Amino acid sequence: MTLLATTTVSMYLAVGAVMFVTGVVCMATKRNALGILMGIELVLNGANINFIAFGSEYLRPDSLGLDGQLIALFVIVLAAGEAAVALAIALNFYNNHATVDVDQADELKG
Amino acid sequence: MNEKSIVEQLEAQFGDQIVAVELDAIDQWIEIQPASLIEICQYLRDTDGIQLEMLNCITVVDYLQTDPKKAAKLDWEPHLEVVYHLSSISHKHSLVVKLKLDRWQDEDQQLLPDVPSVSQIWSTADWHEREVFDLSGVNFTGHPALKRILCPEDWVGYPLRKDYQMPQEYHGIRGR
Amino acid sequence: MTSALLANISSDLFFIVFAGIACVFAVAVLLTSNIVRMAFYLVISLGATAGLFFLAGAEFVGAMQLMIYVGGTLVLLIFGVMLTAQSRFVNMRTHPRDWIMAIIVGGSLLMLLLTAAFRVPSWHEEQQVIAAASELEVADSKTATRLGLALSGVRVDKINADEQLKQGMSGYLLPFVIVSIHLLVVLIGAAYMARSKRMVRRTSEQAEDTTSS
Amino acid sequence: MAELINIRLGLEGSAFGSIAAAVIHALLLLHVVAVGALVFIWMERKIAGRIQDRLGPTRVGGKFGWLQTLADGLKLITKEDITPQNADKMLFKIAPYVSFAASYAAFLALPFADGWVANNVNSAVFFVLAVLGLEVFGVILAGYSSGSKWSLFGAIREAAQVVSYEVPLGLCVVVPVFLAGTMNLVTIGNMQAGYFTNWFVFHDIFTFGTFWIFFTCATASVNRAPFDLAEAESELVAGFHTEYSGLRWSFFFMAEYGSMFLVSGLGAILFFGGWHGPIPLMSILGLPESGVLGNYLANLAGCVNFMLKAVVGVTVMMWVRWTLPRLRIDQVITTCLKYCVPLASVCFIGAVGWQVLDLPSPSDWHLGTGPAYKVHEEWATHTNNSAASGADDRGPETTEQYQRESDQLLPPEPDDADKPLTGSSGSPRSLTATPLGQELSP
Amino acid sequence: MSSQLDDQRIIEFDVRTDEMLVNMGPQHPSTHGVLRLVLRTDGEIISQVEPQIGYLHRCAEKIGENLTPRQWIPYTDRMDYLAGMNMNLGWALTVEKLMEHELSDKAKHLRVLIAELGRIASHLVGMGAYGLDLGTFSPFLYAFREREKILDLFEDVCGARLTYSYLTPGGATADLPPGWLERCQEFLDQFEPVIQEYHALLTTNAIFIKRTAGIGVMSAEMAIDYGCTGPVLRGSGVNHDLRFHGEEIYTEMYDGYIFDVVCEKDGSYPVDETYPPVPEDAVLGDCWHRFYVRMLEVVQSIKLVRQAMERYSSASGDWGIPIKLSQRLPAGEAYLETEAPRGQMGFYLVSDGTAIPWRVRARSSCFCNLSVTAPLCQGCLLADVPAIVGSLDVVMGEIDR
Repeated sequence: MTLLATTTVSMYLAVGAVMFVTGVVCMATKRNALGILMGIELVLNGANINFIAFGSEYLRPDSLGLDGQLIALFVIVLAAGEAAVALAIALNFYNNHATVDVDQADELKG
Repeated sequence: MNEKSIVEQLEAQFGDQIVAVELDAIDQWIEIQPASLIEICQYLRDTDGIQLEMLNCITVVDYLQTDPKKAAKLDWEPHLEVVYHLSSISHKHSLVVKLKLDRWQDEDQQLLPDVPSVSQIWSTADWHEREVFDLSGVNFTGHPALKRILCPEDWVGYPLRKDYQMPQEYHGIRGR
Repeated sequence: MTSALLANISSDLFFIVFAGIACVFAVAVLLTSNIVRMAFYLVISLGATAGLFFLAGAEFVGAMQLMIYVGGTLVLLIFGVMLTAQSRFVNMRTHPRDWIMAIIVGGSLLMLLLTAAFRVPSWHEEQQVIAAASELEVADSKTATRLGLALSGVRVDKINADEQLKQGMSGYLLPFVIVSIHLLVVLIGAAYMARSKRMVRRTSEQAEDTTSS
Repeated sequence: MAELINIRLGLEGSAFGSIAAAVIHALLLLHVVAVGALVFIWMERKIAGRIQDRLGPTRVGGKFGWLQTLADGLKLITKEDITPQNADKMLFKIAPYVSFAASYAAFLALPFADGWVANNVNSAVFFVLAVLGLEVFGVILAGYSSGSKWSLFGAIREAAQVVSYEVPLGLCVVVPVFLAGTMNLVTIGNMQAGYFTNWFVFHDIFTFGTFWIFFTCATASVNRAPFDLAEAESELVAGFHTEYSGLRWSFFFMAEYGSMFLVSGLGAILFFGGWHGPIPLMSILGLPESGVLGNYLANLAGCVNFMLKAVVGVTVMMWVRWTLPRLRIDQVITTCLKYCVPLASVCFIGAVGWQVLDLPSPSDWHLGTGPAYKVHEEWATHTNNSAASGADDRGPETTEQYQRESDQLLPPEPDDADKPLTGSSGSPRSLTATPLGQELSP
Repeated sequence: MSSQLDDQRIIEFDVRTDEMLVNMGPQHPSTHGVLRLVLRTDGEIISQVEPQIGYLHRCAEKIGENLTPRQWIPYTDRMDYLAGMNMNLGWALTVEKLMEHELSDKAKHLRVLIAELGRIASHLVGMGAYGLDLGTFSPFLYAFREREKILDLFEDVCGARLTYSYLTPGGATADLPPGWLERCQEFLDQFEPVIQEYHALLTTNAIFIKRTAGIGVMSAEMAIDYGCTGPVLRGSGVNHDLRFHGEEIYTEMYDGYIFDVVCEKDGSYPVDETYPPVPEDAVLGDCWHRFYVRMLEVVQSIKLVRQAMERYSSASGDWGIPIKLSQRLPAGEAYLETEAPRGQMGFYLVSDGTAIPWRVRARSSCFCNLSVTAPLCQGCLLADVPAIVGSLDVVMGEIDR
């Protein structure tokens, strides 16, 4: 039997938008390097939700198909790498400056 | 090498530093000047044939007769005796070294008598001297960290002195 | 039809729950100033996102999200938080002016995105989709293998009976390989960077550097 | 299970039925976790007692002290729930439930018999591992929020240990997944139907080795002795739950025993044929095809079978715990990175090689007849034809439908059509070889 | 991260970590009794350890200045409360040394018999508790199973299971009850094979070796310098055992007994091949060797007990009548060390000719053995601290006195 999908792509997009914006604001406001890192994660997830929504067969008959999920996969994997590097940078910064407050990271020498 | 010959060797080495020698006691002991303690101990530990590598024990005996009637018939003045029991692992012999001290440098302001610390010669002396300082009240000069070890840091008095009075109360705990 | 409505209601219910959790805790991440709680809220938010993925039929991606993101990345993150969490960093307040700026920019961006989201009719009109229980399972059960094949270069969803393998062979083999190598490089680099080679005097109170190699 | 009830009530397919099924499943699983914890704690006491020539509990509840855990539970409930002064109150209170929820949620995708699973997730293996990995959050939060140095030590150890042990664990799990060509636990279980020669652990030497690595890493990832560094009572007073008391404390233990059962069950399905006994007794009796009730009975027997295997796994964990000393943190990490990871990789490559070269394995003897084995073969055929189409993961009940679909997607490869097919060797070959070959020769 | 670093003061560090000050004890599962260790840790690495003792101080020496020697015997019980018999023996011999009191052969053999049983009982606790420190619980109970049997024997002898006050100046408070020797014989026959169990559970266990071999290595010079004695000293390969090299009044008890000093003499232990070999990554003077020495001393003690039993039953004379409760002591002083299970327990007795000693001093073996903790734990891992302290096998009752 077929039925109406009352949860539409737009709803997913809305959720994605909220997470994305939250992430952006997080990146803008947090002073803790790790807080900014979390903001980035939020942004990436907001984007992922959109990919999944467009790729889902439940929401639209003419869906993106697999590409949505595949790109989401790549995003997740790359986000893992990004997190590792960012964390390394943060810790290195902490080693050199004994702080994680990015407002104090105003010098270029390590 | 038995104790007798050790003592002879010592007397030859440091003549007048050796105050008294007792060879027919149960444990032969010698009494030396506190000033020369370090060099004698160094000598006892390092000389071939003597090599008293191990410091077994440091004891302080408080010679004070609190009962005046008995004190009257005693032939000795009140004093402290610091007793070092040394033994040799390699030669399996032992020796007792004693020092005589006044009970106080200054009775009124409770200034403890000084003895040079042997903790540089035998590391084990570190804790032993701390315990002696804690319980018998002898100040070991040159000790790395001379503080109470068995009693609490803020304890008053030296329990193994003969004239020690248990405090009335300690942090609200009744003493007597 | 009633049962269909019920099914809709139940699935919508779950969507609302997950979406709500995701959004609320995302905002909580933004609002709290305690770094550890931030991490905790982030965990919950991402977990709910995984739930959304499941609802959208991308259960492999959902599991991936749980495993790599929540299980791996965030543990790393919390590890970093613990390593750097001293009292003076745990709570770092934000300047009010930053807040104002961020709210303005963020609010406008949100408006923009939401209007965009609800602009295209085919995105928010309710449409006939295959949603019978059995077929749902079908759709479910396809994804993992299809993804696997796509990553190894075969796009089964683009193959038609008549002209098979002509088009739709735009598999993701190359990106897959590139990404895996990229990951390797990244991890080695990260391990190297985080390890700053210094000597520290153990016995000293505060670790101060003596030599750098 | 719930499906059966729905069929009885004529509710299958309807939303109400699905909701009712969901509720029933949730309750059943909750019982599995909670009652399981009760039994396991009692078991642990008895086993520890016997290993140490004690009797263990003997009084409570009459014989064998089988109510001991209940008594402890009552005691724990009546205990005061203390929250330390300088703890992060909110996180401190919530941490045990995070732990428990994670280990409970992982049961969602764990089948107890053919089709007896709360949610037949297609990538169940992956899901279980992922959710199990979330348990560490409760521990980390508990350790951090307690505001005690011992707890912090425990939490950091736990984080380091779990993150590093997920790598070899994943590698080990991939091997049977690769043999089966699917991540659906029900399918993997059914592929090992028939005699024990079809179990993946006996498939070849590498899978045999893989199982032991899997068991080691599983023990470490649920941090049981000798890997129980997070709560090493002789070093860190009680590790991450030093500051906990009463009910919250007991939730950590429910989570621990729940995940012990989970990893043992996972091992049983992946390597030891899940609900299929060493001898397909039920199929020999012909129960499964003798109507719904017979099928139900067969499944019930399978469920008992599975439970037994899982419990044996848990028992071995307890045995190990009460026998071995504890490793040191650096030794634990070394064991993971220097031994488990390389060995697991070798086993994986070896198993792949064995598969691709199609070397002999006991599962080629086609031991065991009866419906279970038929299922097996149907499986082989349709996975083989439709693996390239990707439509390979589904229960036998919908086979022919996919036959259709896969036929229109890809013509069955001639070389595979007449080859004697076994589920374990068929699907991966077509998965790896065929489509790639076609792609590279346009 | 290796637990042994070339330069203990210098480490390479990955992340700037602040040093933590952690209190291990006095209430901690693995600090035997009420020992308190103040650890300064850098992550898992210990940068400094400071033992704090005195939580069990009972002024035993001061009390000794107000009691006659026999009255003080119960206080010796409470020093090393795991080897009360050996404490009694040490004090009794010191008093006899001062009084130049001669013992009959029978009394001497009785003392050897009891003292060596006490040594076995004490080493069993040391062994079991060490397993506990390394995180395995079962060997502890296996050890106590056997210890209980020894305590039963002691109970038959003196009525007490922990604080015996059995060996007193002049001999012992009572003779062995009838049938006791047979029961002791039974115990030994049953106990000897059990030792292999302990070797299987601990000595040869791979994880146990990983945890103990090469940890807390103490050179012979260091051990002597810090006044370590007993198994700790012999674990560093020093051939020194007062039962051989002690003073005459003590060694004469062991005249004609056949047994070995357990320590590594030119690279090998004096044991038959039924005992496990030394693992290759064990370094002389590490935790494993200290543990192993204890295990082998148990075997030697069994030999001694067997010999003592037949000598006792064939010996002439009485079992040693205790001195009078208020016996006048000759003026003078005597210092005697005996080989207690945990090391050389020394007593120093100064008398002014009355019945009550002028000064009593107890030289505790664990006191010196514990003082080596700080240098040993420098730069080891957190998990090694219980391993090292446990391998020293200290009893706080004796340290704090």
